[in-house]
Amino acid sequence: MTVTLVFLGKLADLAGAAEREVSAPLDWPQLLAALEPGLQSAIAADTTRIAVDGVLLADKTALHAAAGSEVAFLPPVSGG
Amino acid sequence: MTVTLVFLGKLADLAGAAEREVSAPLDWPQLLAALEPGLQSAIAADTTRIAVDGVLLADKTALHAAAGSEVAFLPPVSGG
Amino acid sequence: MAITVRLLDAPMNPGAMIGPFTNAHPGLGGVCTFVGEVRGGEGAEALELLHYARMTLPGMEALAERANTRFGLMGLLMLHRTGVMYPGEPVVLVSAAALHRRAAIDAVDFCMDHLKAESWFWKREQRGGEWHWIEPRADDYAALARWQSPQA
Amino acid sequence: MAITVRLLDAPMNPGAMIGPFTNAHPGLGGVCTFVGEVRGGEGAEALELLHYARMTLPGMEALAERANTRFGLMGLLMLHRTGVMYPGEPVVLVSAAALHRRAAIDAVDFCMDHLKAESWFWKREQRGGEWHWIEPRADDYAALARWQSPQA
Repeated sequence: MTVTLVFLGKLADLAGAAEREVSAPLDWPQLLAALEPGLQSAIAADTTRIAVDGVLLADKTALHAAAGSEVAFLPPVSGG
Repeated sequence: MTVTLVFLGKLADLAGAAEREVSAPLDWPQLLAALEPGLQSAIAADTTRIAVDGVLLADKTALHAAAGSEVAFLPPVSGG
Repeated sequence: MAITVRLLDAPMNPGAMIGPFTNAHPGLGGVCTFVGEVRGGEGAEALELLHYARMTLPGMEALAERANTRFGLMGLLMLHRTGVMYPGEPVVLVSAAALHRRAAIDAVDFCMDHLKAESWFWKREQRGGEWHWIEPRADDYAALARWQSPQA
Repeated sequence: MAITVRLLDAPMNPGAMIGPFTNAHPGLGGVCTFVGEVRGGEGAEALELLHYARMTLPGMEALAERANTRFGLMGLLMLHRTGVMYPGEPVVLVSAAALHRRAAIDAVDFCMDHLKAESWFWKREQRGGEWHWIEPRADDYAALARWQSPQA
């Protein structure tokens, strides 16, 4: 079973795809270990938020995603 | 020759007509003398403005209207 | 840049005005439009708006020029009804086009506040068959004060 | 009271939305509408708006509820495009109906500020055939601060 990673905005360019599957379960150290360095630092940046199944995490280092979950990486939204 | 008096808003009710002709020339004392008491006090009220030929007077007691002029009495406008 | 200011003595159709106004200003960033209607309820049967032809339209034109200068607009449409109107009928329409939303929204807000508190309109309402003059409201003057600081 | 919130992946016609929205709220005092368009000029050929289906629409619906509660609206229409758009195409439409103009104008202003700075949209622009991401702007966050005092 896997966790689906969703890369929004320019993170999708960096990841080379909008989605990626990784093995479940997934916590913050496991996530960082699963990402290549450029993407790792972009996702660790203060301005990148993480949502699990549509719910934002107040503290992304508290990530715990079970099998079947969707973990989204949300860079800052672009003003108009 | 005359001066045309134009009564706006509820001043027209008080005057009994929207317009009235009075003899020219017309200054402030002559105007007051030409009006019945109820209308006189309504027009003397601080909130009533006077315009001569479409131009507001900063000081209405400085009124000097020549023959052919239009003197308008403007009560406060009603907000929406 | 086009400024259009009109007094109308017959019903207006806001939907029909906004499309052509927007299309007339290519390159704009945003259009803000306010439409005020005769309120129903509270027993009002009709509203009559009186004006002074010699000063009302020139006053609106001067207001439109001030708004244009102050907010750097690409277009401004200002329409106001006169005469007798019934609940649900549009009374006033102000639409401002600008490169940025802040200018468009603020210009509409500015024009509406000044139309309500400073333009030469007198209103009366019919209730139970009788006409009653509408008195000025203190909050209309208070609204103007928002625009008087140098930054506002 | 009706709240309508939609994400649209095809062009919208603002003029066609506003009439029915206004007519659906008899008794209102005013309707304020803002339409934002893709700006032309400055070399931008196209704009692409990306969203996250799972969160973007729910976020807009929560924003519409907040605006409704805060401003006591009679109706609120909030439409936002996604996908690729060209200069002159409408991107966003917010229309608020209320008894009084202040509530209608402020609700539109509030919704636009929050849509721009807090809603889950990511934009990129095409210039010279290349796509470039649009970075967040400091003044979008500053605009939000206006709504944070208890009175505002």
